[in-house]
Parts: sequence; structure tokens; C-alpha cells
Amino acid sequence: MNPEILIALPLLAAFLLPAARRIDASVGIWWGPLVVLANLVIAAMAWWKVQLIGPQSIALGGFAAPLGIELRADHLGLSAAVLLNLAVLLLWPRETPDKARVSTILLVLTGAGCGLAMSADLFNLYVFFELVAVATYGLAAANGKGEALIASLRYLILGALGSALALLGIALVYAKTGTLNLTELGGMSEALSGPAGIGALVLMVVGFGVKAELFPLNNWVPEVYAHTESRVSALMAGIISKLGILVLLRLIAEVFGGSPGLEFLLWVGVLGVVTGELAAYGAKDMRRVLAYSSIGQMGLVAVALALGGETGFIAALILMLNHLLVKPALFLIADAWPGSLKALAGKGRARPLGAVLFVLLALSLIGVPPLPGFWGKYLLLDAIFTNVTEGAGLLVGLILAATVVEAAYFFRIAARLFGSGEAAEESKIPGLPAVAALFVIAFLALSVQTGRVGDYLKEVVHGLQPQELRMAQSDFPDPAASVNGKGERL
Amino acid sequence: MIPSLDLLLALAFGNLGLMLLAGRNPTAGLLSMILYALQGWVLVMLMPALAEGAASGLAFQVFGWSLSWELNGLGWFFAIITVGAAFFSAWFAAGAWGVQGTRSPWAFHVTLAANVAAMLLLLASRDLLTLFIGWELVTWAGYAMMIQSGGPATRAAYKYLIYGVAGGLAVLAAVVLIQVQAGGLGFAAVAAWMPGISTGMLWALMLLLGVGFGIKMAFLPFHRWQAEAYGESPGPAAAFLGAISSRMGLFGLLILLVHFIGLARLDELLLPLIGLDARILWMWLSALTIIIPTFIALKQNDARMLLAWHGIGQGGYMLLGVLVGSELGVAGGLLHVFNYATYQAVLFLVMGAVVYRTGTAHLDRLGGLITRMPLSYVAMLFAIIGLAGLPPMNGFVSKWMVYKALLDEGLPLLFVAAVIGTLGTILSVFKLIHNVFLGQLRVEHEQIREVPFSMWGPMIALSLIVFITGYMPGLALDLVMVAQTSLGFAALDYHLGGFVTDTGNLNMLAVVSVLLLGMGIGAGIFLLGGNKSKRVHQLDNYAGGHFLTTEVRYHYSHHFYAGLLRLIGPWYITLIKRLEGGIAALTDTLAAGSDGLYRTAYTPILMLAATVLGLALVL
Amino acid sequence: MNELLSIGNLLYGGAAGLIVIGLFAVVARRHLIRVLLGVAVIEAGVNLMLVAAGFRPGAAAPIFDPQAISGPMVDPIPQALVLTAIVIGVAVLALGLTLAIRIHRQYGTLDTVALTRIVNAPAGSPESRAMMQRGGGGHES
Amino acid sequence: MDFDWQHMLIELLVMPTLAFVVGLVMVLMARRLRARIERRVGPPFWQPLWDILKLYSKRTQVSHGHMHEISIIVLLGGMIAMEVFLPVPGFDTFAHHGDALTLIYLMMVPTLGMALGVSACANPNGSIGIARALTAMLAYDVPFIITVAGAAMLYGTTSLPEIIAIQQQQGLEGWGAVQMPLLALAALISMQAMLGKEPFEIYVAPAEIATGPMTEMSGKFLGSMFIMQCFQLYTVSVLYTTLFLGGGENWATFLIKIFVVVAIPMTLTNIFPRYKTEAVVAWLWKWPTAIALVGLFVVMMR
Repeated sequence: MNPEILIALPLLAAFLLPAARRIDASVGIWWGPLVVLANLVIAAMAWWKVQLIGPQSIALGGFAAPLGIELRADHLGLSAAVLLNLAVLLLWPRETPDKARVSTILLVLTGAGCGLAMSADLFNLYVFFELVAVATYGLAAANGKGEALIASLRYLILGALGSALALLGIALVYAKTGTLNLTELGGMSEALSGPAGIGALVLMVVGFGVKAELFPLNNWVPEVYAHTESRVSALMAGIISKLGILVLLRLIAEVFGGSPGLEFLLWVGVLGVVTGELAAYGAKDMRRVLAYSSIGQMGLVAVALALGGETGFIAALILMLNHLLVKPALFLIADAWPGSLKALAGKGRARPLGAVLFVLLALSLIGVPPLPGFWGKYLLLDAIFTNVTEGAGLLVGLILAATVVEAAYFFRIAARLFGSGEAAEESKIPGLPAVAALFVIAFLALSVQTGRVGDYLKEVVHGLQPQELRMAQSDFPDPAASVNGKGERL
Repeated sequence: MIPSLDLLLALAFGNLGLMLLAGRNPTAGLLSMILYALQGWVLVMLMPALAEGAASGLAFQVFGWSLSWELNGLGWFFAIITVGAAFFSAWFAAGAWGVQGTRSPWAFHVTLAANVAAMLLLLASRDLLTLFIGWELVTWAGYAMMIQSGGPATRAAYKYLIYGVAGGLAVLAAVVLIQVQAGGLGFAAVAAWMPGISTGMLWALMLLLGVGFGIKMAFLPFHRWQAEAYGESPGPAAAFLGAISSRMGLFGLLILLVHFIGLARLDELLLPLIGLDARILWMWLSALTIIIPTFIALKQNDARMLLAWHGIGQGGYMLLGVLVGSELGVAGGLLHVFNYATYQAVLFLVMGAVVYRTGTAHLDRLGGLITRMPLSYVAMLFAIIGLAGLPPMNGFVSKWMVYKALLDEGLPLLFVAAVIGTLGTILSVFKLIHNVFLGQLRVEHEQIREVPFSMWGPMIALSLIVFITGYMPGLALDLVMVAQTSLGFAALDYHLGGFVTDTGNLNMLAVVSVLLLGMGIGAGIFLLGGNKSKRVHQLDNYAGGHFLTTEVRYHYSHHFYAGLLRLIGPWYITLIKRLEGGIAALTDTLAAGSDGLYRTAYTPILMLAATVLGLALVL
Repeated sequence: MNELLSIGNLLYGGAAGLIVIGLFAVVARRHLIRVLLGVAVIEAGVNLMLVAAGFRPGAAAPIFDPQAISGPMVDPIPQALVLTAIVIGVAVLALGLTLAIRIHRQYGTLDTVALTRIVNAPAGSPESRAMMQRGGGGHES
Repeated sequence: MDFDWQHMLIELLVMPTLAFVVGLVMVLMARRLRARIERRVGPPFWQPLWDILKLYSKRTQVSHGHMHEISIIVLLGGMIAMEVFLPVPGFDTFAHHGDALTLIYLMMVPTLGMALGVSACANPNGSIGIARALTAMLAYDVPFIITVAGAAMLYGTTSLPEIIAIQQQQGLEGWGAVQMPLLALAALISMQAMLGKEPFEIYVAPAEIATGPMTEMSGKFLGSMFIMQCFQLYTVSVLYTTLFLGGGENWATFLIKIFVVVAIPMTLTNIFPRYKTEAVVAWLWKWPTAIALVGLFVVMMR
């Protein structure tokens, strides 16, 4: 089955939905999930095909790559597509005044997201990105509450401005090179090494960074996450933010590798880590803590991306994967404890399982071995010490200090949960929503199989831009490497 | 079944699983005791295999690194103490204490098993990555153990956690740095790589790893977390934590300073301006770690806090001894690990028993318990003599070795510092036993009984170990030598009773025998000579002409060393405390600032600023 | 002089001007409708920039007509892109305005600062309740 | 080391006895000295012994429980062990089994025993006395330890018989007092405090019945304390002689040396008032410690 169906099917379904709804009102309820489920199956099959025969390029509409629109069905794109479909299906919002409308939004989101994951063309990336963005604005306002509307509008303004800047960046790239195809651009890195190219990169980082929750383009994050349904927050923090990163990953891996503009991304990432964790330390309600923590995590991913190289990309991917599984589960578990953190005292005793899992997931975010978050941080530090020539100490110091702050606020919460509170709830229910349980199970599977997943991620990174990375395999730390071989790096 | 490291780890993790499932069962304590005993047996059986390293079949492959474990002599020595401490703590909790005395016996048994398993994993590491994994597991297992009793313990554990995470991350940074620079993480490979590195790099690594490991050991100036965290834990948990947990920091420091860097290289590392070398620096830090916490202990009003502060101080002797570098000093330092574990466990267990019966460990609210809890008293007496380092208990032997090594190596000032620590210890342990067991019995305590066997059993058994290894230090030195040779030092020449050196001997067999004989003679003179004494009631006492009644609080316990504390009170420096508070306040301010940043009304302004700055930066 | 005032430079200058005007509105204005309009102006500027990037002096329109292919053509790709971008821009603007209308119905204000206060107030605090009440009154009238 | 059982047994029995007898004479000397200075006649020769016998034979012997009695046994046992480990002419078999460090720590055992016994009496006055005594110990042991460290550095050994041998080999010039006069001075001052003599005698408080460690000590309990005093005088003087005065070549010189050593504090004690506890600590940590530290540096510079 062709991967382009992944895009076409949900979009088509989204347009058909309003019409189909006229025939029978109940269509609005089952139509969306069913289509996404079908899409998931298709995505899984396509993913498996890539596993068997390797990445392939698809020219849409019969035009060859430079002129026409290219889709790339590679490991990264299809893995992201599978995860996106899965996440949308699991985190389908419930608290909505109009189910059909949300179905439409989610179908658009799914189709556009799949397209974004597989695009190999800058303009295509932009278009799908915008579609995802529009769907996200709608999603943020989906519960119809006043605060959610405000948050969504503020998000929209920021997002639209960002998109304009990204488009400006794309215009710069095009003016400089005359093409927008990523593969072709990959061969023109010297044309993009000048100020125009670097400026374009900065503009695109800013533009796409809005969705990727990069500092300081992320002041929408706490307000949106605080006022939407927890499932929507989970969806946005879990997967949609990753789509923004995905765009940057493709850009950096295939076009802008080694560009000086990455330094901007690096410091944006570091500042995101520092301010995000600090703000989470200062936050007073659970939702905001999780939202700020998300900012911090995405900052880490940005740092890893900026460092590049195989280690950096794998670090980014494992951090993303970790966050993708952990944060939705945290949002869902924390649903039981809305409002102020002060009200948490003793609540964990009423829901022991939820509280214990909350702590476990938080541990992975902090980066405690042998949980996956640890490997992400380890590889990140590895990439810093390997790639950064000056100021590595400062960088590591800032990131680790932020991690201490992260541990501080998570365990302030944990201490409150298990501490003494006046009224422990009467029921001893486990307090673990079923969907959260699925995420937790996936997380545990990842923890147990980190080694295998790591091998696969390596393949994903190699699939990104075959020519360069496959030749430069030595970037990956090899325990058996000679002592002096790396001695002079730092 | 052939004992192997796999079996040991299987037992440890099996115990953890078993406790998770059956920790609520009244027999759980007994069950875990059996499993700890089995682990001890496996360790003893492993002893001959240690020379080549007892490897585990357990192996993982993650991101190109292979994780595997192997126990060597040093780890084995610490493992023996760990399993032993766990055994006695579990014994204490197995009976009445576990069933009635604690909020959740399940939590205790599970966390104890988790701690032991994590420590064994740490001690069996053979490369820095497994070391770090074990390290973090130990930190978090320790945290879990501390929070189980809730209340003020949670706050203390929180502080521990912040320190522990910070230390762990320092270690992590060093590990990654070494991996990137050296290209390998195996202990042997790193040790082989170390001599070639630059001085600046060495300082950086020593600082990172030293801070990381030092925090766990509550090494000065990172000592402020430990006392509260251990003191607030429930009795047997405090005993286990106090006995061995922070020694994991020592284990790390030994690997860093002795195995990786080497004492000779430490001598060459000169501090700028002052001209001191790194070894002397470490030794003086150890000496300060002995003195300052000991004198902080002196002014504590809670028995458990007093003990916990001493625990910090005693750690200094261990590192000090090893850093002397002579066979006697290294053996003394390592022996002190063992000795300290035995008596510190007794002391915390006794205080656990006292709390179990009276509900308080406050030194102003106890007294005279000797008549009600004589066995606990005896156990504590043995243990405080050990802690104070007086003959005939084992604490004396290891301290003697450290003192002697310092004098032999020509370091008399450090020797004096170490002795001052001991003198302070004597003062404060006497305050402890005086306020708890001696003096006037309170009315409300008149009806309490001695704790049941399940609780006094481990106390008495351990205090007998304190005495026997003091009488025959050779027994414990047999274990120490395994670690000492594994660290690369020559074995010490010793016999069952002590040492014969060119510059002075110690024969504890003779010393203790003479002491016992002297007491026999003393008993003869005192009991047989003169008239028979008559026992009087405690209120039948000199009161300057007043009548004593039960209402009169006639026990001198509050502000015990008033004169001394009036004098040295102003010397207690609060610099580090203030620093700690300052960092917390700074974090709060920055946090509020960051939070405010994200609440800005004009969202796009930051974006615009970032874009402009970004473009300006790169163009 | 002539070169400076060439049509290409005029286009670029105009695009930059539009962007600056839009940015000013976005950054300095409190009223949300103005901010949204600012975004629209920026988008227009960026689109102009894109079109300018594909401009060749004296070239023909890129219409695929066999008779017309004699001289150079204007690059067609940017124009295709701009078409798409305009559509997206309109959609986003429409969505934004819809949201603005609903917010105004509920709270009776579109002042950024006031709305920020609402969205950042802790749940159930007096401030958010007061705003709700006032907004409700406005809706009825 | 050969185990000459007979010799060891004799040593074990003879040394404490000798120490006791010498100690009794020292007590007598002290009391006579004081009497002379105060222009009194002073007690008769047998008075110290009679005091002890009288206390032991009192009809009312008040005991405050087992610990009260056990502590006296520990106290006497520790004292006896101490005497055995002191090197005196002709009897140093046991002294080879321990060293200066062992002896210093053995000296703390009787203190601890007494402290336990006094606290077992449940009298706050006694406890206050013990708190003061331990504080004083902390005070005088600091300079004392420094002098021991200095001696160990100078002689290169901590073995007491070795130290004596080295001094006697070199004759008068080899004496510790000559080689390290500052340390000898500091040790003399801390010895004054160690013996609980003015101006450092607040913790003993012999003049006030109602305060100090002796409050609840009566009858043979007090008698045992008197025995302990004899031992203490002997021990301290022998230790000082060993470290600084070349030990005893034979019993004659040995006895002369130790009596001279004891006579110094016994004389000084009569011309001083009393320091408060804090003042004891402050003074001892200031002057003798400073002197001792200077002395130690001098030794280390060699």
C-alpha cells in the first residue's frame, strides 16, 4: 500500500465528515476513530515494508523529484506516522461540546502530520506544518472554555507570526539555491553556508520552534496545557511538539549540518532547559508544572539536535521517545490531582499505584538509570563533550543544574503526595486511567528494551541522509576506540 | 549449586521481589533474614574466586555499551558489611517492631531489600557506567528508605535527594567526560589512561567525582544533609543506612583516589599559591570531616541526630587512614568501615528500641532506663565504647591503626586533629548514655519492659561482635586484607591480637585480658572487701535538704555541657548553612522570574527579540 | 539611482516595510484584532518577498503556452507557493477572528493584558470569577 | 615475643601493688606539702591507708544499683590495667604489648567508669561534676596529645620501653625535657589539670561536699575513689617520667623522678585559686596548646 494514502485518507475523511454527518448523527462519533485506526494499520504496514526493503522515495503526481513534490517513506517518517496515529487514537478527546468537529480537527491533524513526517520538500513541510498548526489551534480551543479560547488565540498569534518567519526563511533558501527539495539542498550546503543560509536557518528555527516549544517561542505552552482537557495536553505535549522537532531534525540532518546557525538553536535549547525547569520549580499547579517540564525537555532535545552528529541525533530521538511516552502518561495520571500543588498533601495514599507510577515516570524525565531518559541524557552529554570545543563545561553545568531543579520540583510533589494530608480519600482505587496504563506499559517496554530500540534509532538516523552519515560512523563512541584517537577532541 | 555472583544477585533481587509480594506477611522479616544469610554465605563462598574477580553472567547491550558486573576484593569487603547490616536490621524488624512498631513493615522490608540489591550492583561494577547505574540506584533506594516514616523524615529525605541528585549528576558528567576522552569506561582502562592526562583535566575529574562521591559520604562541606536524613528514619532503617549506606561514597572515593589517580599522583598535584598537594588537601578535609560534625553532634538534643552526626565524623577516619597510604593506615581505614558499621548499627537499633518503648528519642525526655531495659543498656554501653574508640572495643583498634600510621608517616598535626575528634566523641556519647539510660527514671517510664528477643537479639549479637573483634582484631583484619590487596596495597603483617611494628606494638589479646583481669581483681577488692552495700531507691538521694518526690525532675540532662558550649558556641560556623539557604533563595527568585517570563502579556515580543538576537548573533 | 529604484528593490523594500509595520502592530498593540491584522500584514509582506524572489526583469508570466515560450519566464514556483500561503493565511486569520469573537462574547474585552490575567489566574480565584461575571453581563446586553 | 607466664603473672600482681603503695605515699606527700605551706603539721604516715580502710569498713554502704557497683569495678580494673602497661624498671613485658597511644586510651577507661557510676546515682550534682570532668578532659588532653605526638616524632616510636631506652642511651642530653623543653612544659601544665589540681580542680570540687562527682559516693565507693587517686598520681608521674625524664634506670632514680614530678603540681596547687569550667578550657586551649604546638614545630623542624 502506498504511503501517500496515509495523508489522503484522513484528509478526505475529514472533508467527508460534515456531509456524512447529515445522513446519521452518530457518524460524528465513530467516523474519526475508525479512519484513524485504518490509517494506523496502513501506516504500520508501510512501516513494515520499509523495514523489509528499506527507505523509498515517492514522487507525487508523476513529476520527478526536483520539480514535483517528493515524499520520503523512510524509517523516521513512518515511525513518526505510526506513533502519531497511535497517539491520536489513544488520546481522542472526550470533553467536547461537538464531537464531529473535533473528529474533523483530529483527522486533519493526522493527515497533515503524516504528510509532515514524510515530506522531503521544504514547501511541502511548510504547508503540512501549517495544516497541523491550524488543527492544533482548533484542538486547543476544543473544550470551548473561555480560558482555552484565550490561550488558543494567543497561541494562534504566536504560531502565525512564526509561520510567517519560517516562510521568510524558506524564501531566503529558495532565493539562494533555486530549489526546495531537501535532497537537492543537501548537495548545496556551501551555497547555504553564507549569511543568507544561516539567516534562513535561524528564521526557520524560530518559525518551527513555536510548535516545538522552543525558548522563547513557547509562552503559549503553560496556558494552553493548563486549560485544555488533559488528553489534549497529552497529545500536544506528547506528539505534536515532536512534529515540530521532526522538521528541524530533517532540516539539520539533511541540509544544515554543521551550519553556524546551529549555535542559535543550541543556546535556545539551553535557555529552554534552564527557564523551563526553573519555571516549573516556581509553578503552583500540577498542569503548569508538567507544561514547564515539557519546555525543559524539548530544550534538551533542541540542544541534542544542535550538536548533531550521530550521537546527537540519537540522543534527540531517545529523549523525544521518552518524553512522548512519559508526558502523556503524566498528564493523564495528574488528572486526578487538578488545581494547586498545596492540595496534594496525602493524596498519593488514596491512589498509590498512580502516585508510584507518577514518581517512576518523573524519574525517567530526570534521567535516572536504567530508565530511557538516562540514556538520552547520557548521549546528550556525550555529544556535548565530543562536539563542543569551548564552553562544554558551562553547557553541561547549566543542563545538570537544571536537572537538579527538575528533581527538586518533582520530588517536592512526590513528597506531598506521600506526605501526611488531612483527608486521604476514602476509596483505595488504583487511580490509573486505562490509557495512561497503556503509555506506562509502552514506557516499561522501552525501559526494558532500550538496547534494541537504540539499535533501531541508529538505523533511523542512518536512514536520514545516507551519503554523509554512513561514511561518518566514527562519531558514535566506541568503547574499544583507542585512547589517543579521541584525546585531542575537547 | 556453585556460588557465583549471579546467585548473589539473584538472591538479592529475589528477596526484593519476594518482599514486594509478601512484605506484609508477619513472616516476611524472617524470610528476608534467611535470604540475607544466604547472600552472606554466597559471599563467603566467593572469597577464593575474588583474586581473578567473580564475574557475573548478567550482561546487557545498550547503545553500543556492554554492561556487565564483576565482584573484586574491595567490593566484596563492602558487600559483606552491607549484607551483614541488612541481616541484623531485618532481624530487628522481624518480630514485634515490624508487626506493631512501624507504619508499614512492607515499606521497610521492600526498601531494605532494594537498598541491598542496589548496593551489591554498585559494588560489583567493573566499569564507570555500571558504577553510575548502581550509584543512582543506591541513591534512590536510600531515598525510598528515608521517606517511609513520613513526617519530618520527608523533609530530610528531600534535602538528601537534592544533594544526592546533584552529586550523581557530577559523577555522570565525569563519567561521560572520561568516556569521551579515554574512549573506554572499564576500571582497568581508565586507570591505564589516567597517568597520561593533563593536570587541569585531572583536577576537573577529581573535583567532579570527588564532589559526587563526597556528597554521599557527607564529606565536608557537603555534610549538611546526612544527619537529618538518617536520624529521622525509623530504627532499623537508620541502623542500616547509618552503618553502610554512606560508605558507598567511600567506595567511590577509594576507586577514584587510589585506583584511578593513585596516591603518588596525588602527591604531585600541587595546589596553586599554597603549595599543598592534593593528598594533604584530602587528608585535611577528612580531618575537618572528623572534627566539625563531631562537635555538631555534641550539641544535639535528639539521640538519633547525635548518632547520625557522629556517623559523618567517623567517615573521616576511614578516608584519612587510607590516604596515609601505609599498610597500617590503609588497613586501619578499611577496618574502621567494618568496626563502625557494627557499633553504629547497635546504637541506632538501641535507640530504635528506646523509641519503640518510650516513643521519644529526645535526650531531655528520657533517663534511668537502665533498670527497665538492661540488655539495651549493655548493648549501648559496648557500642559507645566502640564509637568513642576506647579499649577494649573494636573502634579502638582501627583508630589506633590510623593514629599510628599518621605518626609513623610524620603527620602529627593530623594525628592531633584525629584525637580531638575522638575526645569530642567521648563527651557526646557519654551524654547519650547518661541522658537515656542513667540518672533518674521518669514516672511515665516506670512500667516499661525490656524489648522482646527479636529486638534485643540483634543488638546483643552485634555488640558481642564489637567486643570480640576488639579482643581479636585479626578476625576482622582477615576480611580487610581481601580489600586491601585488591586496592593494590601490600598486605599488612598482623596476628590475631594485633600488630608488631618497629615503632610500637599493639596486642589487644594482652590489653583486653589484662583489663578483664584487672576488673576481676577490682571486683575482688570491691565486692569482698568492706561491708556489704545496700541498695536504695533512686529518690533516696542527696538533695540539699529537700525531700525528693516523683514529681521532682531530678535528672540533669538539659544543656549537658553547659560550660563547654558557652565557650565554643560562637565557633559553630553557619557559613555552609547560609550558603545552602542562599542557593535555595536564589533558585526561588530565578524560578519566579522564569515563571513571570512565561506569563508575559505581549507574547510575540520575546519571539521578535529572539529572532533579532539570533540573526545578530550569527550574521 | 536607477538601479536603486529598480522594480526588484522596490519589491523587497515594500516587503520589508510591510513586515515592519506588521511587527509593530503585533508587538506593541494591546487590542487583539489589531494584533491579528498585524499578523496578516506580515504575511502579506512575506508573500511579497517570495514573489520578489522569483522575479526576473523583463520576463514573461509563467503560463505554459507553446507560443509564448520565447524569452525568459518568471520563476513559477514562488508564485505557486504564495498562492498556497495566502490560502493558509486566510484560514488562520479566519480561525483567529472566530476565536476573538467568541472571547469577546464571553469576556467582553479583547485587551491582551486583561486576557493574560484571566488565563494565568489560578483556577477558581476571585479574579477569574469576577471577569466571568462581567463578561456574562456584557453578553446579555 | 616469648610468653614467660611466670614473669607475666608476677608483673600482673606486683605492678599494681607497687603502684598502690607508691601512690599512697604520694598522697601522703601531697597532704604533708599542703600542710607545710599552710603551717600545719599534716597527717601521720599511715593516714592515707587508714582513710581507705575506714571507708571500706563503714557499716552503711549506700548503693544506687548494679551499675553503681560495676562502674567501680571498671574503674579499678582500668587503673590496674594501666599500671600493668606502664614501663617501670624491671617490669616491662606488658609495656611491649601496647604503646603510648594504648596507654592514653586506657587512661580514659577509669574516667568513663567513674562517669558511668556517678551518673547511675541519679544525682544531678554528680552529673554536673561529670560533665565538668569530661569537659576538662577535652581541655587538657589537647595539649597533652600534642606533646605525645611530639615525643613520638622525636623518638620515632610510640613504644614506651623504646622511648626509655633511647633516652637512657643518650644520657641526660637525650632526656625529653632537654630535647623538647616546650613540650615538657606543656605536658606539665596538662598534668596539673589531669590530676585535678588547682587552678583546674573545679570538676573534682573536693571542697564542696554537695557538688562534683563524689556527691553520692560514700563508704567503700569513696574508698575506691581514694584508691584511684593513688593510682592516678602514680600513672601520670610515671608517664611523664617516661616521656621526658628518661624513665627509671633503676628503682632509686625512678622513685626520685616520679616523686619530683608529683611534687611540682602538688606545690603549685596551693598557690592558685580556681578557674571556672569554661575558663579551664579556654586557658588550656590557649597557652599550653600554643606552647605545645610551637614545641611540636620545633621537633618537626629537626
